Amino acid sequence: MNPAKILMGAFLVNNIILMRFIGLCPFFGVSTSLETSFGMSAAVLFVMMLAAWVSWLLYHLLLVPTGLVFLRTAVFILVIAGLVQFVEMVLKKYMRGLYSALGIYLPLITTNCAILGVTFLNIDYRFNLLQSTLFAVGTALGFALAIILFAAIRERLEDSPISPSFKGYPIAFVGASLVSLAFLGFTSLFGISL
Amino acid sequence: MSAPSRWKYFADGIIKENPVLILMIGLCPTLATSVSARDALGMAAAVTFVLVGSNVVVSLIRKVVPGSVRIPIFIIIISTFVTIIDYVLQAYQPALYRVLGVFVPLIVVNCIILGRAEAFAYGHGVFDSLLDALGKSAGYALVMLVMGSIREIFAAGTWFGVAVTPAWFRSAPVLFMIFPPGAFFLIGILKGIVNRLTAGKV
Amino acid sequence: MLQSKTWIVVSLVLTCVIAAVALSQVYAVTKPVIDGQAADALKASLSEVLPGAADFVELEPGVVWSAKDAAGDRVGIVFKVTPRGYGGPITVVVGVDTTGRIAGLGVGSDMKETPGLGQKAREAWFRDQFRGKSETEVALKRDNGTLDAISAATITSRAVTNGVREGMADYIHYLTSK
Amino acid sequence: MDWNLVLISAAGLGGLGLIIGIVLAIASVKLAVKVDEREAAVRAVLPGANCGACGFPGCDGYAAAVASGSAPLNKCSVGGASVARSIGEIMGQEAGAVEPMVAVLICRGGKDVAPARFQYKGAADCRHAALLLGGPKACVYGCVGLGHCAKVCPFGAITMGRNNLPVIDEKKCTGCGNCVRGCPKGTLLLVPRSKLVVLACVSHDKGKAVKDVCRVGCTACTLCTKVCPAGALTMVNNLPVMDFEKCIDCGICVHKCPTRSFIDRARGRPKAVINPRCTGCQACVRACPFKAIEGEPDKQHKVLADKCIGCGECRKVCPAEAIDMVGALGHAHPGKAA
Repeated sequence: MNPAKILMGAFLVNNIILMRFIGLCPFFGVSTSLETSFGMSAAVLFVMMLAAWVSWLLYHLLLVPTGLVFLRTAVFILVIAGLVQFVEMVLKKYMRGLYSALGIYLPLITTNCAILGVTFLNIDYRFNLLQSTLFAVGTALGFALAIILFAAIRERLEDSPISPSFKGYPIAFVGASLVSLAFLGFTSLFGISL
Repeated sequence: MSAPSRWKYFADGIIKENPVLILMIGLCPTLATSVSARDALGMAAAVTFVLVGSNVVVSLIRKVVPGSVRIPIFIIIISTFVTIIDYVLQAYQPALYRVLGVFVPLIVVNCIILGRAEAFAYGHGVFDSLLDALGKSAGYALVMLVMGSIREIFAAGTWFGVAVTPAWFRSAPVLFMIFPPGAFFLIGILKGIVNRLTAGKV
Repeated sequence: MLQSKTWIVVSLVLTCVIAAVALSQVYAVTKPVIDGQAADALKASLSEVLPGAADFVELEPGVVWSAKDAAGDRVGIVFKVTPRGYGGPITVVVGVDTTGRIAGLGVGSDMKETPGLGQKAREAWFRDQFRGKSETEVALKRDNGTLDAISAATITSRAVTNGVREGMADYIHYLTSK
Repeated sequence: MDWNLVLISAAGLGGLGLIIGIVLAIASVKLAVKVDEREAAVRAVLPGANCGACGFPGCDGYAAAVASGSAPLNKCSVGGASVARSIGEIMGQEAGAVEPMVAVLICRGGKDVAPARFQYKGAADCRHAALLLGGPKACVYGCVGLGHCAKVCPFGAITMGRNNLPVIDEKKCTGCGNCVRGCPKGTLLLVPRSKLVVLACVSHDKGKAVKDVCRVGCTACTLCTKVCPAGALTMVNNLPVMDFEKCIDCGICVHKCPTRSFIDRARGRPKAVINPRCTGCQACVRACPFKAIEGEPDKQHKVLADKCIGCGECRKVCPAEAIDMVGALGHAHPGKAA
């Protein structure tokens, strides 16, 4: 698989939120405003790359040689949780500015299915380290595209006349359905089939 | 703790505090694996196993767990149960495992389980936590059954594999329901109906 | 005691160890079953496309197997090809009898073709068309052959058909060799 | 029971747990940063699922927002009612100390008195309408009336009235200020609950320009600044600005204003009554801005109830303390002058 296809595949064709349904909790929770969506996307990009590297190295250097493949779920999530907590502390201590913009989203990342989802997909697709990184970046950009696009729609939805029982989540879901429909159009773009 | 209020822990989970439609957590597996009623129930069973297991264990050790590191410990407990169900499914239900795919290991980050472990099991007794887990799982299974059935009937015209619709309907299936947009649309409508029904009460 | 630094680390490690022990046991129990599962599945898919075949000898790992029936004499060969369909690679398993004609065709369920369209390649009517065809006859009607394509899923139909034909061209020589 | 698998896996995961435990333990000591204890208290109550369903980035984000007072207390859906109650207790005490504010609409230009100049068919929200040439209303300063404040009010205290003006239920209003921040025209104002008299106009035009677009708009005639006994009103950019410290809530400006642009939030005002101690010195007759007292000199005087507005000016000047303020319906301190 050439690198561009991996990146585009994860970014558009198989968008992690709209096509694979991974990462929906924060997607609906945080996308109420554009500003929080940007912060969340930056945090996801940052942690997803870190998680992809760490999980790839752990899997191929520790788990496979020792035959402990069955521990991958426990190891990955433990490492991601530890990683996030550590990164949060470092940011809070040394990079105050970055922390105020990015840091508050970090705890949200540990329970984000997208991060763990990427680590598992990297294993399933048998990517090497470079491909894993590209896939992580592509997915994070896809996450960002979906959540920012959706935040703009949701802000507009706030003001449009909707019947009370459909305000909030229901209309958001229907909105997401339409955005997902649009993304469906990207299927097998450039022959990508991730 | 008198019996009726304990029963409430169980009953709440199904309607009043239904994890998916009221608390709006645990959406990823709900939309992804409710492609057919059988797969949806398969996923619900997996989530039930993990939720019940983790709630019970968490409430068992809650007095011993140090506060600052409780999240990693809960995560390890949950991932243990998830790996167990992951390998059990792979061994004894390969067809179902292939459909659920990556969503079985993803149960570990499912907001319902960690949410209930933190919000409930960490502060309640074993029996109450068990009731709460069963209640939430029942609620989750209910939503999965409804979603799975609707999507299967529309897309394949069958219910649990049994043809329930006339032949002409099956020849022109509503494939929209199988694709991701259909899932979003369906849960949006369901949430709208739930809002409508609970408008007065909640 | 509860919040002391040592207990924090010890409790984490203890949980990990207990989890690890539990998981290793589950793994030990289920591993053989899973491997068995995979082997059975493969054997089933191979024998499905070549009736009468009892066991298989792998000629090229994961690609070509030569099949013998219970009595031990050759029944034909089975090969696997993964042509690129509309949504992605499709695994197609083809059984060829000793006369060089197709004895059966299996299409993997893990393909990413569009449900209701490309997925129809797995339906019996499409697969049975290939039965009894020799390499040259394996072509769609529109490519001046004899096989009907799946309506509105030409890419998938053509992918499977061409895949089978190229497979036969590549692996037919195994029929005559050892 | 194949022992080496058990040992390896125990060592592997256990080792990893050990490393992470140690790293985090050291890091939590070395990188410790002080956190506002109220935020920590709220954070401890929150379930910590960090699912983001409350719209805030995780529980820490929400706890920080609640502690800084910029978030409603019931947003945690995972925790449900019990968590909301305990947050209320933690935050409850602090909120009491501050002078409770209430939001007041400072524009009386409903569609009956302030006509529109074009029909607006776009998204039903004031912020959108305001972008279009300042909104459909003839008076570009006034309230657009499309209910943005009603939408953003987390406590449901605002409902849209008959003539397109928001009606604020002062019992439900907690003074959080969402509506004031949200209103594109600034026609909502946070006022201390104890203050009764508020100018209800935001138009910076003068005279005829105001009259053409709104029958109850302030035409900047400056009469109120002259009649105000406490000198609390000063004209700034064609609008009388009230200094809440000086204002004694007497209500004179409300009744003197030719276009009735002031609103009086008191549910009822007292009336002056002259008791027999009156010596007829007529000091009160001269002091009363509304000529509501009559009587011959050196004789018992009488207050004309319909003219008296209960401002208390007469009571201040009466040498014989012959005047009482009576009948304040449901209002704590009638005519502070009394």
